[in-house]
Amino acid sequence: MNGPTLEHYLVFSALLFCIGLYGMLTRRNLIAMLMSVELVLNAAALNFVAFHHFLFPGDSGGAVFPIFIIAVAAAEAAVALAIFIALFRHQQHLDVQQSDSLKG
Amino acid sequence: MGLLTTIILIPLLAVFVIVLLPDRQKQAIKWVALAATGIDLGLSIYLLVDYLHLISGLPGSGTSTALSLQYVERHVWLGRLGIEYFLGVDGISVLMIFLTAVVIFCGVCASWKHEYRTKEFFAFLLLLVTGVFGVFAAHDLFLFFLFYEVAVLPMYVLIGLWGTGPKEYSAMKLTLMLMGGSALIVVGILVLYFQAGVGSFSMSAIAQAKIPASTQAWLFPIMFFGFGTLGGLWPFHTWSPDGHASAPTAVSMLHAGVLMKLGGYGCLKTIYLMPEGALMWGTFFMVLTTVNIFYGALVAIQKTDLKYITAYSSVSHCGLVLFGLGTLNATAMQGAVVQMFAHGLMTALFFALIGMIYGRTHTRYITEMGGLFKVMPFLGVAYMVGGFAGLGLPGLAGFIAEVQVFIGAFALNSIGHRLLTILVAASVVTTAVYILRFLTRMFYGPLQNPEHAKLTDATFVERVPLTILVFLLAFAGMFPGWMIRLIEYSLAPVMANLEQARRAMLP
Amino acid sequence: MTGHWFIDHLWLVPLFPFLGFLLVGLVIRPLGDRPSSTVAILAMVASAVVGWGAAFQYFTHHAGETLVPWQYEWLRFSPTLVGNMGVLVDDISMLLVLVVTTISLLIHVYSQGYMRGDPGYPRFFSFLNLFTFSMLGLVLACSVLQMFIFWELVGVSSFLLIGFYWAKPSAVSACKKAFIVTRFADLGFLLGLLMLSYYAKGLDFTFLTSPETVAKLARTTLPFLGVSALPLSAILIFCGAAGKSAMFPLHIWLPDAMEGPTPVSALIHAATMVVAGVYLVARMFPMFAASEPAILTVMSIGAFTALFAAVIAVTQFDIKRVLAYSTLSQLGYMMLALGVATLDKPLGFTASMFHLTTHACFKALLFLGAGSVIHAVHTNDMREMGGLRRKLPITHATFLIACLAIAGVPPFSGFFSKDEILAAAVENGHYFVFALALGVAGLTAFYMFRLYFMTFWSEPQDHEKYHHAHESPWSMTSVLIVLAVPTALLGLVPFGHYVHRGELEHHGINWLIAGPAILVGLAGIAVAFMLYFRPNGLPDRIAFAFSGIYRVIRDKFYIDELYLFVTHHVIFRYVSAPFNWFDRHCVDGLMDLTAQSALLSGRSLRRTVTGHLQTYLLWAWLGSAVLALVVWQMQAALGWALTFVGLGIIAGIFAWQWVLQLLNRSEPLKRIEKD
Amino acid sequence: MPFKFFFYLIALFVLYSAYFVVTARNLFRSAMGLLAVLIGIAGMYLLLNAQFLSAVQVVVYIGGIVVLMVFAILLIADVTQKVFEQSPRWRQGLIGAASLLWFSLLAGSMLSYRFGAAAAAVDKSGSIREIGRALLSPAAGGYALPFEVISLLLIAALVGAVTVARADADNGEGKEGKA
Repeated sequence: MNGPTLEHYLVFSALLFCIGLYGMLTRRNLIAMLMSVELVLNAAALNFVAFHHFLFPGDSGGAVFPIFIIAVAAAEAAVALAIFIALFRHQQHLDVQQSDSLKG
Repeated sequence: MGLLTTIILIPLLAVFVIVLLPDRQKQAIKWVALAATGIDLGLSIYLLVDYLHLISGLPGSGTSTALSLQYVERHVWLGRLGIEYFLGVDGISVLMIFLTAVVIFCGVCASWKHEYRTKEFFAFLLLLVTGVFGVFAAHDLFLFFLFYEVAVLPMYVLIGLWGTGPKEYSAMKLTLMLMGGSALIVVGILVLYFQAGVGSFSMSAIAQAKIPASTQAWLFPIMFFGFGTLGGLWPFHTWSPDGHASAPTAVSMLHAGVLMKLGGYGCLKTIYLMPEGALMWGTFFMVLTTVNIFYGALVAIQKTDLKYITAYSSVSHCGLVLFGLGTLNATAMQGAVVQMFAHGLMTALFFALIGMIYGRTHTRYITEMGGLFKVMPFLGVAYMVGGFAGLGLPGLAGFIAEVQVFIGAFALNSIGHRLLTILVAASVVTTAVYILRFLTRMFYGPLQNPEHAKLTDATFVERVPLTILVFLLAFAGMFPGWMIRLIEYSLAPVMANLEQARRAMLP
Repeated sequence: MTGHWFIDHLWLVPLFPFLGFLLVGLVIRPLGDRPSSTVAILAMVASAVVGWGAAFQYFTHHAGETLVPWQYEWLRFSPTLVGNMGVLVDDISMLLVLVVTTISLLIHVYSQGYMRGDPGYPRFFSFLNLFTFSMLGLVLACSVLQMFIFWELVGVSSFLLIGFYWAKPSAVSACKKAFIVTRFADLGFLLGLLMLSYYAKGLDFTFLTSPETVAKLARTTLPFLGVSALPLSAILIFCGAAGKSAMFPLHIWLPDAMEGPTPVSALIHAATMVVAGVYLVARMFPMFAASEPAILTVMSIGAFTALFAAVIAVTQFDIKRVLAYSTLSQLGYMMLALGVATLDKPLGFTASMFHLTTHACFKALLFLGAGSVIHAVHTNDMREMGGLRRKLPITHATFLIACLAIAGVPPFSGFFSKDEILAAAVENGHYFVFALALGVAGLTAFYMFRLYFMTFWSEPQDHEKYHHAHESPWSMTSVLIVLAVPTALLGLVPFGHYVHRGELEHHGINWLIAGPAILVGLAGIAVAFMLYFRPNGLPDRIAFAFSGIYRVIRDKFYIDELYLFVTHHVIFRYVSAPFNWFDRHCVDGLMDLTAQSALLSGRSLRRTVTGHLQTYLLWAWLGSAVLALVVWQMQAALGWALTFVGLGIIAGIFAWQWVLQLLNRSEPLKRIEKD
Repeated sequence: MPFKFFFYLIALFVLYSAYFVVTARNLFRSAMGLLAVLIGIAGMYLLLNAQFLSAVQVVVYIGGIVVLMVFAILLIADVTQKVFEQSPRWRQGLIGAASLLWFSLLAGSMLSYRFGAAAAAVDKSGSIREIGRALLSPAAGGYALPFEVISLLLIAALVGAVTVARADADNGEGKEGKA
């Protein structure tokens, strides 16, 4: 086979994951953070599919799991965005580095 | 559904009913609580009588080391871990279930005037009682611990919400110290489970699996301290004065009357499960509890707040329970169990009375009372009976316990033990001092406060619990045979276990 | 079962008063005064009938035997050690049943008159019944445990009756004192009971006093002190007896106990309860007699108390207190008599029991007479009385008989019993005790007639009181007359014939002993006559001449003050208070410290809770990195090193913040004010 | 060869877009970047022979989530306002370095690990039929229970989202009314 190997996908998803992580830690806007989270989730989902394709094609788990990930991501996005909107109405901004009302 | 499950579930059912009732139906809520506890009282009396009937004619269960349980209900619960819904009672549990039913019934009667957030109060109270019944009925250690927590936790809310004085502090202190104790207990239960290796939490199975002596040597004090904290063991007793002083009447009654007994009961089970450990540590705990007894009485002499006095007398009296258990002598352990029963009735009586008197005089300081006999003779007489029971007057239940503990402890064959016994026996004088001090200060003498001349004596609803408690104190004191029968029968396996251990420890 | 109805049903004797107590106390009390006293008296009549019947049957059919017609297992300590409740019938228990039922019945009748109009009238009768029940249970006790139980019950009924006038502060402190002092003494009894339970392995009197048990106890050497179990347990039990019988130094409660109503003083603190101690020693006589130290303790304490109390009685002016000290002195006499008895020469035993009986009669009579006087003049102080013989003729006559009896003038009862005690002392060679007892007899005659002359002769001191004085109602005087009969005649009963241990050699009166006793008694009376028959300044001059010693005696040798000092200052302030402090500050402080250290660490750890989402994320990332390094173990050493570095950094941050926290503790932790 | 080529093509496209997502100063542009990333990943799924997933990715992610986000952005922020607050430089550098380190760690470990040979079976489980069967099979190895649980979760999320937004909307109205 001269197509991309498993390692290709893994390294790619690792890079995507790290970009997502970087985004999560540097973006100050909550929605932007959420988008970074989506990157991370996609990286993980891709890993599932890749492992499924290359190592365990007989097992349906790898194919089913991304569906769950997408579903969870959808739920998460829905709730998170609802919260963001509520929060925005409340404090007129979405800057995470300014929000510390849960400070101990 | 077995009898025991019924007894446990009725208060729980009442909790649900109460939760569903609207807030404003205070009277209905109280009636539901009273009905539930009344039915439980009836059932527990039936249980007691039936059990006595069951064991009449049977010999003491002899050398068998397995507790001979009755009314067993056994269902697999979490099968893979060997956790079962395993209920079963021996004579001691029957006695304790009876005590619980009596105290909660009286407690509900005593809080008949409760007005603030009545619904939640009775719901929590009954939830707590469910736990207590469960602990006394459970034979599976996991189930036991589960119920134990159910019994201990509502206390925080009950004191924190309906208490008086520094209630948050007291509630927090009480809960934290008791949680500390249960942390030790849960460790102990898990170690027992894994060390026994029989894949079961059943007490008899674990006791028969023989925990290695090296494990018992360190595990026994852990568990004994764990339960002892609830039993008021020195120096982990300090939650008791603050907690009892802040708690509302019914809660104090239940807590001092029944919950502190859970500690003693747990200690007894600890001894049953780890006889070798008990033999190694018995003397150590005797010393600690001697401190308890003597010191509780001495401190009580100094106090002027009725609730503090009663709390310290509880420390002293519960010390006698643990002292009796620590001797590992059959007679003294009998006495310890009788003391659990007697002290339960006695403190319930005390706290009920304190609640009623406080409700009238609005003070708990004996220095601000005096001559109350004139205005509340009924309460005075009930208080006197309670006080006399506390100082071990023959004819009331406390004496039976004391004399058995003393005789049993004196039979230990070493000078140190004898001296401890003498010291403990000497506490009867100190006890007499503080009890007479507050009795005479409150009720005798000229009327201290002219305002008090307008006060009234006990109402009918108040007389009910007082009469029940006084009657039981006197009945148990005059006819102790049935108690002894119950206890003797159920202590035999514990003693057989100890005897085996004693033989195994001989070189 | 003996086949004699009264003996077989002897348990009815205590049962009747108990039922009377419950009935009167719970049911009849609201119905009023008359039904209450009627029921109480009926209960006593029933009890007395059974008691007398049983005593008659015993002395005619079973004299000298020890029977246990009825008993049951009350409390089983262990399969081998059982506490029985039951009825023990022998000469002394029958004797005491006679004394207690009779005197109690008479005093019930007397109280009808004495207590009339008192708001606590029904309560008084229910308490009286309670006391009689307890006392009869004590007397009939078949085991030392039962004895202890009723011993305590007697103590508590005494407490209730002394504190009968509960609104009076002096009564309150008196009842508290009585209870606590006897309780303290009972501790000795309890310890003795524990020793017996362990060393003798039985609690029944028949078992304990059997020669085998006594011998076994004597052979048992204690692991400490090296003495045998017998004397120690006997002395411990004697502690209890000394407390109840108010022997020195536990006597302090008895004079104060006179705060109770006078019938109570007569019944409890003169005739019956205080002799319980004597009875206990008599009951366990074989144990005491077998042990030299024990019996000597009994004798010396008895002798000392007899003298000590007589001396104090001479200086007192409260009529009831004089009688109280006289009671102390006479109780000392009884103890002394028991103390001089031995198994071979047991005359002292009989003498003691004899004196107990006669004393019960004449002392009850004295108290009731005093009650009658107090009823008439409404004061206890003899200095406010005088000349009352014209106002209270019946009281005066009966009182005189009692005084003659206690002074030991023949042929009144006291003479015979006192003579027997003296004879017993001589018989066993205790000449010093004999001399002392003789001296006490003189003192007794003196202070009794001092009381008599000051009250009934002399001149009226307080004329208003004198004029209002009148003879007591019939219910009271009749009792005085009834009691005067045995007081006068009891001495003629051949007592030793009925109550004895072993065989008595001594019969009749030895005039070598009786002669000096009579002389001493008459001398005492004569001195009293000279000083107090007519008012004169002589007593005051004598008191002034010996003012120092007089004051010490009048203030009862300051023993009360000593006790007060020990209890209030030493124990309350220097033992109990530090314990209280220790508990609140050290033990509880330790608990609070634990809690506060948790609070403190929480305070420093809260710095890590910045409230910034991304900080938490960073921590989570770092944590997972550490975990991953450990789990992967890419290069084990590197992994661990990194882990430790990471953990070290975290710990460092915490430590730094802890230090910061300590440096600027801005707000002190709130400690809640406690009791 | 063409597969590899496509892979690299998509990978570069995705990574560039991803970089755009985390750096763009305009939130709306970020969202567009996310859109591109998701499309790229859908392509990757095609390369991996998972057509169904690819379709789901496009429909749910792009059609649902991203659109939702765009709406949120439009609701919240003025899109024309271009500049958003950025983290300080040192923080960006530090985190970027750490991320790179982390990436090297991940990649290193992955490359150093020898994965076993692929099973010889033909990959057909990516087909709709197989997935549907797996999702609804209650037998062991089936995903009926998780499937039902996820449906519950979605409902809960839906209700939760409505509640959160609405409860606050009430307050908001009140506030606006006052204002």
